[in-house]
Amino acid sequence: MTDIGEAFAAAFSLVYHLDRDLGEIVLLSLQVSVGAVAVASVIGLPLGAAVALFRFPGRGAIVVVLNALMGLPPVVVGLVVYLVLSRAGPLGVLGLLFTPTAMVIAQVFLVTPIIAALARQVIEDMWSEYEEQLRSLGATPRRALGALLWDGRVSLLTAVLAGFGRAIAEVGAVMIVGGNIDHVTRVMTTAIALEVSKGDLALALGLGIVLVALSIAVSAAVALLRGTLAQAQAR
Amino acid sequence: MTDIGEAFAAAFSLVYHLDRDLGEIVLLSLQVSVGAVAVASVIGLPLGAAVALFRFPGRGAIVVVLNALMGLPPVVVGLVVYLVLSRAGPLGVLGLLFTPTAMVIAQVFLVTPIIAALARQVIEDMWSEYEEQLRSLGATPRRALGALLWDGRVSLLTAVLAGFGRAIAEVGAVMIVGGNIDHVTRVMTTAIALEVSKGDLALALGLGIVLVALSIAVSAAVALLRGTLAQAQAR
Amino acid sequence: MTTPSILPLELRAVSFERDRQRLLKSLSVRIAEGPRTIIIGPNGAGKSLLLRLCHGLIAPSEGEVLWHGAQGRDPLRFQAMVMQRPVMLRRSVAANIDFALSLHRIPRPQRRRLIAEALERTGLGAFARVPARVLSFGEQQRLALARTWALRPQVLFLDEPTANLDPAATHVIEDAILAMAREGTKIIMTTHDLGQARRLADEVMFLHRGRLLEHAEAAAFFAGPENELARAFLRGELLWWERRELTPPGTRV
Amino acid sequence: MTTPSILPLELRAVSFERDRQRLLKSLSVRIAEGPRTIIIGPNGAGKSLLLRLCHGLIAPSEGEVLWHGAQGRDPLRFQAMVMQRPVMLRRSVAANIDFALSLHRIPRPQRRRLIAEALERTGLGAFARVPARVLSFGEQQRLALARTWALRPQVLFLDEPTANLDPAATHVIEDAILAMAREGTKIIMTTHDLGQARRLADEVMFLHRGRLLEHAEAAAFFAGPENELARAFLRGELLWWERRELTPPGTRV
Amino acid sequence: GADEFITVASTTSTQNAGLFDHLLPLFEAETGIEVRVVAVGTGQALRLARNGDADLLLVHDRPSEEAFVAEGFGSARFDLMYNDFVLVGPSADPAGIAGLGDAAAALERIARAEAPFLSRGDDSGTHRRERALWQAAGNDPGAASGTWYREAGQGMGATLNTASMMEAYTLADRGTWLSMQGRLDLGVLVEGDAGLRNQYGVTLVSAARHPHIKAEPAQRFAEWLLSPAGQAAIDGFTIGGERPFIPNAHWTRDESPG
Ligand SMILES: Nc1ncnc2c1ncn2[C@@H]1O[C@H](COP(=O)(O)OP(=O)(O)OP(=O)(O)O)[C@@H](O)[C@H]1O
Ligand SMILES: Nc1ncnc2c1ncn2[C@@H]1O[C@H](COP(=O)(O)OP(=O)(O)OP(=O)(O)O)[C@@H](O)[C@H]1O
Ligand SMILES: [Mg+2]
Ligand SMILES: [Mg+2]
Repeated sequence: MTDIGEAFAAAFSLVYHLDRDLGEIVLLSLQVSVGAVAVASVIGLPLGAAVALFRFPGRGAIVVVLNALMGLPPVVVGLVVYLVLSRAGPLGVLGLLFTPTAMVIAQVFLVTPIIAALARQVIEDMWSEYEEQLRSLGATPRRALGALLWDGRVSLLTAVLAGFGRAIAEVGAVMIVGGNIDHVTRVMTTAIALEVSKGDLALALGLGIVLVALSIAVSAAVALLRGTLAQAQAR
Repeated sequence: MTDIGEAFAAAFSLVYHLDRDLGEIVLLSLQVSVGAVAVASVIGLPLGAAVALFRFPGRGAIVVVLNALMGLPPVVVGLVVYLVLSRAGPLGVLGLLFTPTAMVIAQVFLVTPIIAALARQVIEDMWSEYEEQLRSLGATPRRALGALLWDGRVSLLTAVLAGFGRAIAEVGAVMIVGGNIDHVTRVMTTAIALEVSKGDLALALGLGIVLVALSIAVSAAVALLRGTLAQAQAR
Repeated sequence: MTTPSILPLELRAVSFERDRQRLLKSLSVRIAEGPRTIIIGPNGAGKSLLLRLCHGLIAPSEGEVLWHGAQGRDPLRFQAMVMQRPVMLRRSVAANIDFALSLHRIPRPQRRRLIAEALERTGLGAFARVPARVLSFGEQQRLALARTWALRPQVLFLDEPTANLDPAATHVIEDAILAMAREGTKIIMTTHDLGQARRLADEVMFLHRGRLLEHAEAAAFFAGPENELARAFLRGELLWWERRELTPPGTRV
Repeated sequence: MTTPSILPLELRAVSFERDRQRLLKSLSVRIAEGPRTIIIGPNGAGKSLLLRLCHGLIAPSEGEVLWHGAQGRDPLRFQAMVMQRPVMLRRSVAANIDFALSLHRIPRPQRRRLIAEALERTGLGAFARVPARVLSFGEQQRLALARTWALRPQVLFLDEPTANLDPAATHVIEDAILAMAREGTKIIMTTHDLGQARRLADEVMFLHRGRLLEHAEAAAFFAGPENELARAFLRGELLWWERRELTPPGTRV
Repeated sequence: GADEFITVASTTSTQNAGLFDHLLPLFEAETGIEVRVVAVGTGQALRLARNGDADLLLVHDRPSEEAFVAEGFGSARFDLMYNDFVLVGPSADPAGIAGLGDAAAALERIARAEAPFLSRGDDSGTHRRERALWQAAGNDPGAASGTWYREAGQGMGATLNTASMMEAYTLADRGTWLSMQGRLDLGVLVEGDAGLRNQYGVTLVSAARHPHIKAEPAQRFAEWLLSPAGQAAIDGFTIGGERPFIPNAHWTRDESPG
């Protein structure tokens, strides 16, 4: 267990000496994951709400698939995005492979189903209470959707955080499409994986501690936002 | 994009010829992930419900940490469990390293916060409706917790599925504590990672398709269970 | 309102079924423009189901709900309803009304006036910026009324709108309902307060176990209904859907 | 019930504050064993808050709520309450009662009898296996009563328990309340039905804007309250907490 | 950073040993060209280059590198440097192979003793060499997979760690071994066999096949690596006083590929 002691020492010295490299990696991790979660929320929240609201043939199957896609394996997503963005692939000309943009794209695929599936559940629970009232007031489906997203904002934030958790923690997809290139696409998780493969477990753990601290900071920021949102009454 | 065509061909031929190796890997994947999710549910659901119900100093901090731990990096969890189970570690004598049990243990750490954090949100939303009624009826906190878990069963199932999604898809932790040893601890995700590093992308994708199909099957099974639970009225 | 009315409303052999139970049984009725229609009947008779069905919130299992005056327009747009348990959005009192108005495409400057007016009429002026969900239930019921009135519907469904109101508020709301009816709004309402039913009804529908047993002029109905069960109901002797001899109220203290 | 009563209940300068608003203002009152206490007052006066405060569901911001007879026992265990909007668990009607009984450690064989009895008394026998949440609101209110009665509390709080009930059901529930009171259950109840208040009250508390303005014998109170606002309230002239001259009911149709 | 950059597909062994951290600043200072290294398994590296996602290939599996050139994906391949593989194992040495000069013979003893042996099992350059050695020993351990012969399916670092935990033998490249030996309960038992030599090569990706390839700066980097300056830089790279890579380019500027 000396490693764990060493790990904390490593973590503290990493943060204490906060070298530019670490700062760069932390920043890129945040940029990629926050970016991916932002895009995934814009897609996933309305998508989940729509599946919750509308009744159409095959809806049950869509719910099943959405729930299943919460378990989309990062490596597989990474591979598919790689094949699309590769020079040999259909979007190769864009030259996005091994860039942060590619990492965001891959993570969007991972995170969107999580946010959508969890949002569906939240909105469906609310819909059973709201449906008749909103329809009676004359809400179109689009307006009903907006009202539900707003009224469910506090609970939906947890869904978004779950998506962020997946994004910030995952390594498989960003490793493949980012390539873990130093100073270009190296993020916390790929840096950790690198140290593990080098066998420097203490440094890997130290980076891990920094990453968890980062997650806690984000989660605390969201808690503040949650407090504000809970109080926000008017639109 | 020929790879994607090849991948489907590979997936079909994998399933069609269903060789013993693939069967073994699929089975182990399911065993490990279902086992981990079962343990994580037994811990996480009451834990999340308890955090939702009780008011105590530091509760806000616990919610923040719980939400943050949804983003626990698999590689880091794998490392910590590895250090604890390694021969030099405190539980080394148990000889659990590189066994499926070790993989279950690592995944329990990953999945429990997800289930607990999502359950907290579900139960907290219900609690605002139920609190006074249950307390008026004379429910002890323990009984209130049980009633909420039962009444929220349908929504909580989505939280459990989110946990399962993380477990079945993750590769970092099981790779480190399991070692991806053929016929012993090789699961779908580690097999996919291996094929990627070999450069056999079609086979990797084929395995990925099989894995997603597996997730869909599990999700469909849960949907059936959900239907049964939704109808279950009495205890 | 100069737009043509969506009325009359006709139910043709309408039934409503859930879990293999017929909750509304082959109702046929024509509800015309003009008279205030009050629906009465014991708990669980199906009054709320009937309102929701007419309003289009639930679909009949059999039969048809026809708005003969709709002329291709969406009838729901000309109706409003105060539910038995109104749902408040997680917003301020004013924002709840604002939301309803915005759904009807009323421009923002106009909305402010309508909101102030509706709040004034229901005595909620002081609560404009309070979260709607912390209101007392009587206040919530008044907010639901305010929210609906601001929409100025052609047809207004009211499901026990004064159940939680204090006597003076009940009085004022009854006055407001009468005023709206005078201005041409069709009132279709349920109540358990027989005094209120007498005060407000032009015509009465008596519902029992999902069946429409009587549909009559108010004066005639209260003078003495044709249906035996309706008579028992008026005398307070229809308990749990069954006729019972009960000690007359007042004799027991 | 041979166990000693937890009464009398005393509120000592109790205030309740939310969002920097004093919703109950320095209430001091002693509620003794015996008389049926009816709390009346306009919407938003704080009646429900007061009941929840006495019942221990919310804690006072200032002052004390004392059960002088509790003698170290948890007073909540000897009370029950029918809320203004009762919450039904997502279970069958029978399971809702069963859950409440199991909380009070009543052994299973006994429970079956108590459930059957409670359902019988509230006319819900046919609904035993129906999901509680699909009941009509009147039926739900009856189920809440059934659930509470089965607990045989020493003190029973009732928050507008008949607001959604039909006339006959109201009658029967009033009878049942009187019967329980005779058997020694302390009744503390709110209502907007002044007729009901007259029928049931031994003593009356008049609440207005969070203040207890009058606490008197029922006969004396209904003969003519001392407080001016209470008088206005009884005459139906207390609107939105303010005195107003209103057209007397009945003159307007 | 410079605005001009090239992408090099390489193996984890070179990256893990820290070679690029030593070389790249020197090259970048000299030319202003940024070198981005994507370190993956040999198979994946070849695959990246084949798809045109890398401008240069730096791996250690000569047969597949030559096949890559022969199929037209690469324009030329050059020897760059070498090190060697070592057979490492627990100090208890249950199969008694310590000090043997012949790797194949050592493997044969391990098989006979059924002593735990951990294979990379990932079709990497190291794994391919290991298989070749088993073949030379006349043994096919694949049938025993899951018993004493275990296939890890992981990179070199992880495999060494695992072997150390399992008290198993394994074949490792010297670079990774040197960078990790301090943390392992393993020792070098067999080394120096000619069959253990590990040749690294640098392969230019064909601009004819992939016109978007940054052929010119990639070629500059390759030339620099092969030039006396680059060779000296490799020579000067040490871990704990030992040289993990020995430069052995025999290239002259006239050989420059077109
Ligand atoms: N949590 C809260 N935050 C802010 N205000 C509140 C809260 N709860 C209640 N109120 C306010 O306190 C006042 C009293 O509420 P209460 O529910 O006790 O009224 P009531 O006398 O029971 O009225 P009703 O006859 O309508 O049931 C109301 O004006 C309500 O808006
Ligand atoms: N979704 C449903 N599934 C099964 N039964 C239902 C459903 N909705 C309503 N019911 C039943 O239909 C009957 C009529 O309900 P409804 O709410 O219309 O009664 P109501 O006449 O409005 O009674 P109240 O006076 O209590 O409001 C009730 O007995 C109720 O239990
Ligand atoms: Mg109703
Ligand atoms: Mg109240």
